[in-house]
Amino acid sequence: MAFFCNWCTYTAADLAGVSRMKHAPNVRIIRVMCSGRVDPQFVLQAFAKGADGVLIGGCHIGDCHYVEGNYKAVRRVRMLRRVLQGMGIEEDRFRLEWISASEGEKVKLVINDMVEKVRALGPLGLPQRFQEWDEELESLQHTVEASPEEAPVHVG
Amino acid sequence: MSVKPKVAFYWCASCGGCEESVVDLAEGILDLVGMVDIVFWPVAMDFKRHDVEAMPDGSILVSMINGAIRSSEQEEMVRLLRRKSRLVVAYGACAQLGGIPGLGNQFDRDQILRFAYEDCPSVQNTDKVHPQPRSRENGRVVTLPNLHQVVRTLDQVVPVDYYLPGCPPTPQLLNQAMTRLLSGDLPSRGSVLAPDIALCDQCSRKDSKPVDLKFTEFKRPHLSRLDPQQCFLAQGLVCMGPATRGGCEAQCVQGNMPCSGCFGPTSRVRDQGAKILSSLCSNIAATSEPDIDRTLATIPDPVGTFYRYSLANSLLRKRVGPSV
Amino acid sequence: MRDFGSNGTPRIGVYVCHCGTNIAGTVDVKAVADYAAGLPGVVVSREYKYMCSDPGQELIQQDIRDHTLTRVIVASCSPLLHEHTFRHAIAQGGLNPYFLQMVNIRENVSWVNDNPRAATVKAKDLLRAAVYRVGYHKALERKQVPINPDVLVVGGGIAGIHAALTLANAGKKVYLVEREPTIGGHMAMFDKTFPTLDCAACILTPKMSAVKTHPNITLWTYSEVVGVDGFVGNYKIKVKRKPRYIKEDLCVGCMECVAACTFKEARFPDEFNQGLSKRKPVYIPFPQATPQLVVFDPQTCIMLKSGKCRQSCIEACDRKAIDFRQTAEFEDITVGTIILATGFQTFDASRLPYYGYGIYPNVYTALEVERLINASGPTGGEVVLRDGRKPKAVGIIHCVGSRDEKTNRWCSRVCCMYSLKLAHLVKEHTDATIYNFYIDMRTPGKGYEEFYDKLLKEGVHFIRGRVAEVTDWARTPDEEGRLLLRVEDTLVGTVRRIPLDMVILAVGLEPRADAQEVRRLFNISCSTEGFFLERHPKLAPVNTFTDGIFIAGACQGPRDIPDAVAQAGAAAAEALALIDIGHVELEPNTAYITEEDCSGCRSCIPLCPYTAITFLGDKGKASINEALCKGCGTCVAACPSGSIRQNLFEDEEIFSEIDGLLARDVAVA
Amino acid sequence: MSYWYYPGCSLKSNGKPYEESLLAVLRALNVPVRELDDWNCCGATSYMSVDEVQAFSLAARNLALAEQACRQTTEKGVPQLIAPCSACFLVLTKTQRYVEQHEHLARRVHAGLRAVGLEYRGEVRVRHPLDVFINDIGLRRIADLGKKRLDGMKVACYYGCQVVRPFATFDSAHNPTTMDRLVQALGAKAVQWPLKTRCCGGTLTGTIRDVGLRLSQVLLQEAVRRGVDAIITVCPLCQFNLECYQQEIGRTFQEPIRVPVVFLTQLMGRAFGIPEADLGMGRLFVPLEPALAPHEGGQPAHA
Repeated sequence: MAFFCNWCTYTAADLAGVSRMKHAPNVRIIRVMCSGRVDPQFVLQAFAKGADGVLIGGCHIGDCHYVEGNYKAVRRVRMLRRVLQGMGIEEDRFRLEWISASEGEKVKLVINDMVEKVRALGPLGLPQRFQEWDEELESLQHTVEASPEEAPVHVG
Repeated sequence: MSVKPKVAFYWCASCGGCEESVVDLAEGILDLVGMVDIVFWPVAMDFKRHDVEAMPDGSILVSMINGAIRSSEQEEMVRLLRRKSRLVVAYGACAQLGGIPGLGNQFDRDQILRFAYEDCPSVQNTDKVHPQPRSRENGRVVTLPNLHQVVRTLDQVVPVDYYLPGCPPTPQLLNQAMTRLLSGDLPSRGSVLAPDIALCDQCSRKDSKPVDLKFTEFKRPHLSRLDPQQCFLAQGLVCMGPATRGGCEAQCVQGNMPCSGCFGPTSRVRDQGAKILSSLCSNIAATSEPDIDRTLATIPDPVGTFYRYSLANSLLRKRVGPSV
Repeated sequence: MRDFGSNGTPRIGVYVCHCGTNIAGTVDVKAVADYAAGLPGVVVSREYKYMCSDPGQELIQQDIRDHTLTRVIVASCSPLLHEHTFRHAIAQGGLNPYFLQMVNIRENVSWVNDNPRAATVKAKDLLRAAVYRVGYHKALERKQVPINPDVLVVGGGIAGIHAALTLANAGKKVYLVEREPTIGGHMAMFDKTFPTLDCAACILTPKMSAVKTHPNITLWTYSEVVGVDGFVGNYKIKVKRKPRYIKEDLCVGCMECVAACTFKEARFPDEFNQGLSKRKPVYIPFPQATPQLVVFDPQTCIMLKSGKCRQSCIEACDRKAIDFRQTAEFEDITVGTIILATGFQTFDASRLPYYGYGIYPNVYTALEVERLINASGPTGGEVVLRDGRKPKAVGIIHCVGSRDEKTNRWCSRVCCMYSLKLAHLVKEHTDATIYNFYIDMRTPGKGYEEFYDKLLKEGVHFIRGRVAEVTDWARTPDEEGRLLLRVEDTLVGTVRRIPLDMVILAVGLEPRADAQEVRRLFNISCSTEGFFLERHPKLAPVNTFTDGIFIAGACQGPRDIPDAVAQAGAAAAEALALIDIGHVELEPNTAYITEEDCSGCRSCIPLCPYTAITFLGDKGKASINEALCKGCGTCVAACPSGSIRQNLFEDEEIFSEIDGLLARDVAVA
Repeated sequence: MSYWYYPGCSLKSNGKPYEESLLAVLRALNVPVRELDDWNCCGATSYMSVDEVQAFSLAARNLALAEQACRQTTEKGVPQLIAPCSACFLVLTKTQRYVEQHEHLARRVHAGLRAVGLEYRGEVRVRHPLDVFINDIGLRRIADLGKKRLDGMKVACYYGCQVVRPFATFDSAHNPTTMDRLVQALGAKAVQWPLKTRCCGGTLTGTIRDVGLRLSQVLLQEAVRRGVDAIITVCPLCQFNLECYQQEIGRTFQEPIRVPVVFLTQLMGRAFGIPEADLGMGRLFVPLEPALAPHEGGQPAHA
């Protein structure tokens, strides 16, 4: 899952396309106007919904179409990395890259590199994990809600 | 038989403060008792589980359940109450968000048990005995509830009609909520029964917050001399107020402590921690990565700070794999 | 988990474009369209050869009527290319244009994937995300901003001159800002222009004086733009006017002061003549310089350097125009649109020591030879070596600093043609034997190939091969004192060693050294090599990614005079189009605050670089001025209580896009 | 800052005057150097063409030794390893580049070093004496010590192929000038000539003799044409080819040629007033002194 800013990285991804630079097919790009629009909630949502890695692409520092949106992005990203680390999500799964409109080649390199690193880590698969975690609820759901009389009696 | 509406109170993984808060109604509790029949309240009254089981399904008007769900027993009881009640209210931060018990989701169950029964400095357990869900004692089988792998909010286990936020909810909110529920003037299902606006709106220090805040470091309350008038963020402390629903009458702030977020996010936010992170970090003064990291290092425990109450309810819910 | 719900039940039409074989060659478009038909809310799903064609657009409009569609998804190329087209199309069909969502299955899918299966899966994922998203789209209106009719043109070379005159002739007020003391740029240095060999000065100077006298043009030479603020329609510009140390309104360019200067002899390298002649500290760059005003060079004028000079110039000036106390002045202007025509610089040939520039005096750059040939140049039009001899054999090395991994990779486009021109002119002036050493001859232009042909017939030698070195390594007595050029003649298949008297380096064109600073100043982009980046290489060649700022001439890439002029005309027309409509429609992607939600925490206020967010003290709430908001969404992401929202990029829209992209359903098989 | 010195085989054999003069010059400039303990052959170009991995490992051993030696001292900073021979300099520099850029190679080299209890971390900087003279010591100190003693002398600075190519780390690959600037600082005139980096014949002199001799002759002839008193070089093989074969070149091309070919450090030592014997001058086939004498106005050689 990638969030690319409209002016630099999304344009660079278009350029990569126009230049027919093949890259790994695993990336799904969402366009936002600026890397500053990327709410940390989006990154978490992406992981929670099954993304194995999240990439944010913005203009180089000093080149932001909106003057300094990318500064805000990098500040959030630095902290979000620590939160993700605290939640057991490996560093290579989350990345911020500055890619200017002319760097189609870099889009390809970054995507391929990241896909390779994430592949080495294996799938994160949070939705499946949520499902596994919640399996512990299923037996009781059955017993309590269907037939209360037969429910096991606990001591203590 | 009374024709007064029936009400139940129950506690799960919580500290008991929510129960206290009912008593905090003071004389008001008499009015409450006058209006309703409390049919189940283990902490205060002698009802047994089989009394509840004996009630017809849906016969309780409202069950006020506090605490997070961490064990099979809690799960079983809330499922039972759900079946017997027309309305279920998640009472307090733990039931709504997971609360402080929810921080247990930073660890695996086995890690927690090992710490609690072996590694904790105040524990003496040379045989490393752990409680077992099933054991034999004097020829009889003794069972204990299962501790779940994951700490859950109430609504991750059973459908919840309303949420009464807070650690604990204020008497005022409880009063208002009871009045509304009893009057039949029901808000839309799933509502949080508190104002849908962040705490700053009602904070007494609101006017002292500047419009050009830039953080160069974050101070910690126990290491700082706190100005009793000025906005905590302006003093460089992490205050969760901007990302936390109001309705608590800013009691912590009045006690000269910054908000730690117990009322949870507004309805427009899915992940309270991510949002306060985004807001605070955006306003850091530093521009280079090393400088940014230096500023951020002054928050030593970001998960515990930003998700003090809402980790179980966060988008990621629980740490993946054991912590190191 | 709270349920964020869906926005009613939309009736969605999905259109998957083949784009000929561009998409359909890799993506199984039928499978994608069939898949979409099964997604919730989709009532019609089609694939079509070219969605952007008229029939394609009519197809959508027909379906809007027949199926009462409320949302439209077009899966085709990048939204940067055709979002406008399809918004317009559905608006024609009676829907609000913002009920459209585009899915980029060309640049993001078919063009970057070889594997049809993976590409088809990816296309389905992207499409599903759009289906999830589009239900949340709201009806929006475009906002109009008035356009200030005045235009700023930066750079007074042929491109800037032409753009300025075009606009001024259309009745618009133009500010032309030029860094050098005169306009004219590189073209003013040339003697003749290819392929017609008409005299550069003869065609340029009338335009230069027209600029000077045009009532609609304010010409500021020796000036630089130092501040740019605002946005399309309303740019606030600060121009620094460097001190010339003369009062411009009094000086008539009589040059009495030059004659009277303490320095009796000219002794400083003359920039205009590429250092081949000398000038005094006070000078006019060349006879046709516009404006005809002297300028004092603070680096060499004794008075300006030390304050100790007898100041004979002041006595000589009967108009009392000289003022040594002059300091830089600043002009503040407001314009609606900007044309950048800041030009190029030539490659520094001393970076390639094996060609001997700067080591052997008889190795010249092409620009130096232009001046040698020019009748008003340092030698009065005589092509002679530095020691006064007429060269008998001259070699022109092509692609110096072009088409070379070690220097610049691009072809500079003009060198082949100017080398032919110089070959012709040098031959005409000296009757020398002329060699051209080329990699490939590139003469694609009207009359260009014919000119090449003419040169072949004139007996100029063409040797195909990259020159290895130019030395003074004489091996025989008759080689003594000459330049020895070694080259592999790839057509003959042998290494040749050719003695020459003069070597001309056909230096390539580069971005100006300060292009990056200029780009930042105007908030536009540069391509990898450093030229200003156009919005689209084919369809928006003079637009930039910043609305209201256009580029013309060689600042965008190497080009010759006809192309620079054509581009300048195009840039002027683009500016005129905005001016004549009188307003610009802005993308309605602004952020807004719902007042009842805002707690007044003020976290957002310092985040806005455009000061669009203010704190309303009486209400205790923040408020966004939509006219100032540019729609970056930074405040939206940062609002801790989710009370700031952004049109076109609402939280729900992005969340649903994420959910849609990652949803794994049975249909993806 | 102190330096580790990696002599390589040449400086201990036919390049001996280079070693003698280099060490003498550094002593005169108060620059401490220590010879690397237990160094081994760099492998030169020949081993590279036999087995690359082994050749790189062999070279990397010297780099690892330098890093280890530096760690064993109390000095802080990056280890500096002076490699005066062109082949050594190139091989060591190339090894660093390749190990840095090619992971599979790095793995094998590191494994090899580990087997003998060594570790190469990529910290050491390989330095050429020209680089050290210009960038660390500085022209001013050299000029001060030299006192323009070479005034009037005209030399051709000959760099050879390996010092600046393919890795132009401290000088231009096409028109190097460090040696020119050094001799000029000492008062000599360095002629501008285009053959500074042209091939001297290298090992061809021993294999395809005609070609090798021809390449050397071209260089000697052009230097002489430009009226130089001496050719100055920093490469043991270049010096050997250009000096030792002069008689044979004269015979082969029927054009006698005789011009001193000396190491830069010999000339520097001469300018610093270091006794001839300490500079290995006696080992030259074509002595430098006659070329110098006319410019020194009868000054005694050992001032």
